[in-house]
Amino acid sequence: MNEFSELDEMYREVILDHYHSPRNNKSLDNPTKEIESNNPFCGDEIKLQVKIQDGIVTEIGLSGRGCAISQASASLMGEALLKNNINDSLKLYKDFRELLTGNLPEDQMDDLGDLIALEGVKKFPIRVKCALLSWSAFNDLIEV
Amino acid sequence: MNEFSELDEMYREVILDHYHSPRNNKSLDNPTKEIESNNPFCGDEIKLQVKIQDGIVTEIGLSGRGCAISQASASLMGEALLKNNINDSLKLYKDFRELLTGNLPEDQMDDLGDLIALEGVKKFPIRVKCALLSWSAFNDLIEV
Amino acid sequence: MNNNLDPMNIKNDFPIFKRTINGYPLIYLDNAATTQKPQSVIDSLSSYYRNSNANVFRGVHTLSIEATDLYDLARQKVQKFINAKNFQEIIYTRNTSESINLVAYSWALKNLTKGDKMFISPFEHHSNLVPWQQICRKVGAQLLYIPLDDSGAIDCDKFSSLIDQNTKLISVTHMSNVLGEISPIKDLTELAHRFGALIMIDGAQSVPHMPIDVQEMNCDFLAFSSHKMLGPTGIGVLYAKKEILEIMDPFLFGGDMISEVTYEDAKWNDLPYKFEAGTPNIADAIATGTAIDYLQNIGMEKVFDHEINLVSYALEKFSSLENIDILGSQDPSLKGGVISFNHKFIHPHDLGTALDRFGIAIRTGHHCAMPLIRSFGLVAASRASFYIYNDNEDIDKLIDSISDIEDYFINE
Amino acid sequence: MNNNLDPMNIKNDFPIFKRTINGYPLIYLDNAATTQKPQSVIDSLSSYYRNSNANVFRGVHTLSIEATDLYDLARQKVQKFINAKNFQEIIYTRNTSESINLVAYSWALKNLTKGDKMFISPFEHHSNLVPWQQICRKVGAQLLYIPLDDSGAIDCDKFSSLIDQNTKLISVTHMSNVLGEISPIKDLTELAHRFGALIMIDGAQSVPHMPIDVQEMNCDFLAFSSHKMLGPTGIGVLYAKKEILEIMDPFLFGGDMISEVTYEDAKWNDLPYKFEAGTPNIADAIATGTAIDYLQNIGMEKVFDHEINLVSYALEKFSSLENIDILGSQDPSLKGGVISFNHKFIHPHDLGTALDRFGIAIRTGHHCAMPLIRSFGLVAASRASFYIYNDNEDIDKLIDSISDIEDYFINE
Ligand SMILES: Cc1ncc(COP(=O)(O)O)c(C=O)c1O
Ligand SMILES: Cc1ncc(COP(=O)(O)O)c(C=O)c1O
Repeated sequence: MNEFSELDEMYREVILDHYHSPRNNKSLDNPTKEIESNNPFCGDEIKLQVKIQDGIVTEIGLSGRGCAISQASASLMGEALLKNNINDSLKLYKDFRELLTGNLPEDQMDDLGDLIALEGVKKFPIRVKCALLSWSAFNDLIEV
Repeated sequence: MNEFSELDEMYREVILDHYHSPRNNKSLDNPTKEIESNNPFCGDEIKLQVKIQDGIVTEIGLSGRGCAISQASASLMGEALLKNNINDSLKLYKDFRELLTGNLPEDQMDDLGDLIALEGVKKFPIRVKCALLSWSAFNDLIEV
Repeated sequence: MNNNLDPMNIKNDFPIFKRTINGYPLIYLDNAATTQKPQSVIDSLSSYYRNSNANVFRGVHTLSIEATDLYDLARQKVQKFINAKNFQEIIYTRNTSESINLVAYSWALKNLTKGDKMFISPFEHHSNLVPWQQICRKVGAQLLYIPLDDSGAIDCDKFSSLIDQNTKLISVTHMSNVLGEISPIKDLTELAHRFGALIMIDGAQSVPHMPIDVQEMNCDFLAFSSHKMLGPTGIGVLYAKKEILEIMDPFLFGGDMISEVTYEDAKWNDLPYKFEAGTPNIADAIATGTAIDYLQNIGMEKVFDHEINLVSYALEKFSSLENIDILGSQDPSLKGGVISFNHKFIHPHDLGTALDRFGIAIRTGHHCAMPLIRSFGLVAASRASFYIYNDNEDIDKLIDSISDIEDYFINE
Repeated sequence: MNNNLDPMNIKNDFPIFKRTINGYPLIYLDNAATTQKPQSVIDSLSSYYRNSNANVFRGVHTLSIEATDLYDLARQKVQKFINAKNFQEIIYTRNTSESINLVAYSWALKNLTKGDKMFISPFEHHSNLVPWQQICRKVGAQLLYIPLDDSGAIDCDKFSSLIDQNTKLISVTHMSNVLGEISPIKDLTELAHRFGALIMIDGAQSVPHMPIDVQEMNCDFLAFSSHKMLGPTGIGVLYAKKEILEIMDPFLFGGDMISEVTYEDAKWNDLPYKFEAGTPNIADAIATGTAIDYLQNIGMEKVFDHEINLVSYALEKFSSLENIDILGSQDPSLKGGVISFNHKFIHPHDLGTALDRFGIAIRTGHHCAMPLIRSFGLVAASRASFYIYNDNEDIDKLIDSISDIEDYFINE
């Protein structure tokens, strides 16, 4: 049905896949840092744990509940953070946020990798918060 | 001008006459009862003093300031009260109020005498309060 | 047939149903949040501003007199609609929330003291919960919850053993905006009065949907919002018994609520004006009268019956969807036209977004009743709520669309 | 000519001027009470209810998203109109009166204590007087009046010897709704801040009539009403500096002003929502934005200049009537478009009723400023107040009609 073609822009296959099979869905025993974050208005919840060594995220634990967008975005984020330099990831967050709320130039989109799957959320501004919940939790985790 | 013909229904000659030359416009030295009343919203003020002997109003003192309707109505009331039995006057008040706010039957109108001059106020409901200010002061004076 | 209302005809009176959403005709099932407006209500607003707009009270010019007359007439319509004894018992506010706050500030702050108790139900909208948390904390009173029975309904028996002479106020929703369940107002009112307590009814979800007679109910306060009953946003009502209003202090201070002011002091105006400070929401008050005309023209019994029919039909239809849990009672005789539900696998926001693609508007989230939603182990739920222009076909489309969306989200 | 606004053209935008009053074209000179509405504002209301009506926030369906966007956009327009730094500094209320009460309850009740002082001017509307009488009495603070000079204007010199470190708040009208006189806001603000006091401006009569820049004014609070600036009834604004709003407690409690609620406690929502409980007056907020569009399209400098021209012309014309006393200053450079006057022999109510026969709407009475009217030895006065659709011809007709009425009342 063609209603779904519009929906498809938001709920791409990769998103539904991450929603149904979230990656790094586990709890870490001795995380370097951890944070819980939620959006009380829609009830999305996310728990993020990281092990960090020499500025690199070496292990990640994610759990939560909420809509497909918030949970898939968290799972995609986990993959992007893992084995990466924290500063690079913060830069990635900025670009990702720009993608959804501003106007990220075409040539910077490539760097986003799989995260680009969430681009369709932009068409549903009310859902942008869902996509950013885990990322802003990560940002808080690092900054605080 | 014909605007004034409508106004004439309210401001009849007798009313303007009473407004410009209020009757019983004086202060009594030893009134049996006296009352001051005002309508704070429009600023009409009235002071009513009476001497009463054997249920008859023998002397009356009136003063006040306000619009033509409130002051003329007070003056007309003074004339109606003077030398009259209080109970008859209370009945007159009821009829007069009915004239302005309800539907006084034709055949009872005759009893109102000069007061009928105020009938036109009925067409200006917002001004009915002005015409009744002195009368309800009289009513309070007697009842209390 | 003649005895039922005809939603198709009614829909024609509501211009919004001429628009499409994503190419689909609008199916509006978010009536507990706010209702749509008939053309007559919209016309009432334009007509007021085109013909009679002026500030009310004390004006001697024609427009001001007309505006004042229209404004007073509207209040009489409200009075008759809920069968209040006196014109003076109808206070205009912005909405149900402000009506409740008015009672909290003007009555409760003065009449509740340390050691007193007040009760609310576990079903309350935040508007009938948060003000009481604040007031009780401020005066040192206890805010307690009316107990529920095993089925999750208000348990008057248990409650009668909790209420006592220290109970000063009960404030309870007439109909839950989440579960649709109707509270046993009669029993609660009797209980309250037996112990000398007052009772406030949150009528936000009942006044728009059923016949209301405050004299028969014998409640002390009743709050409701015009926007939930075909009227405009920005205007609500507080009904209260005259003898209570008379001893209450004013809430907001300013123009129109005074009778006399000096540089040092002020005297209050008569009821109902004592509680209405500043230029009132004249146009929306008048349009509320027009909304009431529309509802009374249908008849509130018919409105209520229609919604009961819809909810019965919807409950039956929903039972065909195996992944759906209905929140609260499934007995249509206990409910008004509100159904909240949860899909085992699809988050309410995803469901809401997807239904919107089909032109179907439902509400998703906590419905301003977070603690209640949490008590079901949820953080969000979906809600379909009905009104006079909804029909069985709307429900069919809702159910069919949910099935399609299931296929999309679950099987793909 | 190109630089002036054209009242005849403007009148065409206001449908009410098509009607007649007692057979005469309406001459509306009661703008300080409320203004008329252009077609665009009326259309904005109908269009909202016809096309986008829904409850705002958190809704995922199209209508709710549209309504929320329109509602937010309107707040941005208000923000820009008064040049507030932040979106969060614009709080919607019902009217100026409620805005002032909000500050009284949420700021003053907490920050004024026994022995503190606050000042207002002797020109205040009851709405900027009665709340302070109540609050000061409640907390034991002194309510004092800013002194006047011999000409009857605010005397900042004298005032500077009265204000001291115990002064916590000044609340003063920007423009008197009776005299039209404009207060020396700049000096008062500097004085207030020098002594660590906050200053609230009652902008009910200034925001609709002149360019306003709250950052330049540097006031702490500013209150105004939409209905006095072409907008609908039922909506007003409180501007306040963000850092002050942040430490203020909420005023009304309920839906939308919370971020999280449990059965025991609640957390407040972000600004500006923390101060807006319950379903907001969505339609009227949006229409306020349309009213602002209309005014900005003209330009507020032009609006102000136009009114100064009118008031100069009117003062000159009035001087031909020997039985008329003008209240307050007759210097048009000190005034906005408001003239109150008293006829030596004709009571304001008689004059108002008679002028209405000619289709001329003025206001008569105490103008919600009883103590001020009394300070002139009066209990009532007449007032003509102007706006963008008034022109010199309106004033000519007013003056001519007063002459005719004089003949009627005095010579007959
Ligand atoms: C100076 C002033 N302050 C306050 C108000 C009160 O405004 P509102 O009635 O809209 O609350 C008015 C309006 O009459 C006014 O002129
Ligand atoms: C039961 C109940 N109470 C109170 C309210 C608050 O109404 P309003 O937002 O109009 O103040 C609502 C509306 O959401 C409600 O459903």
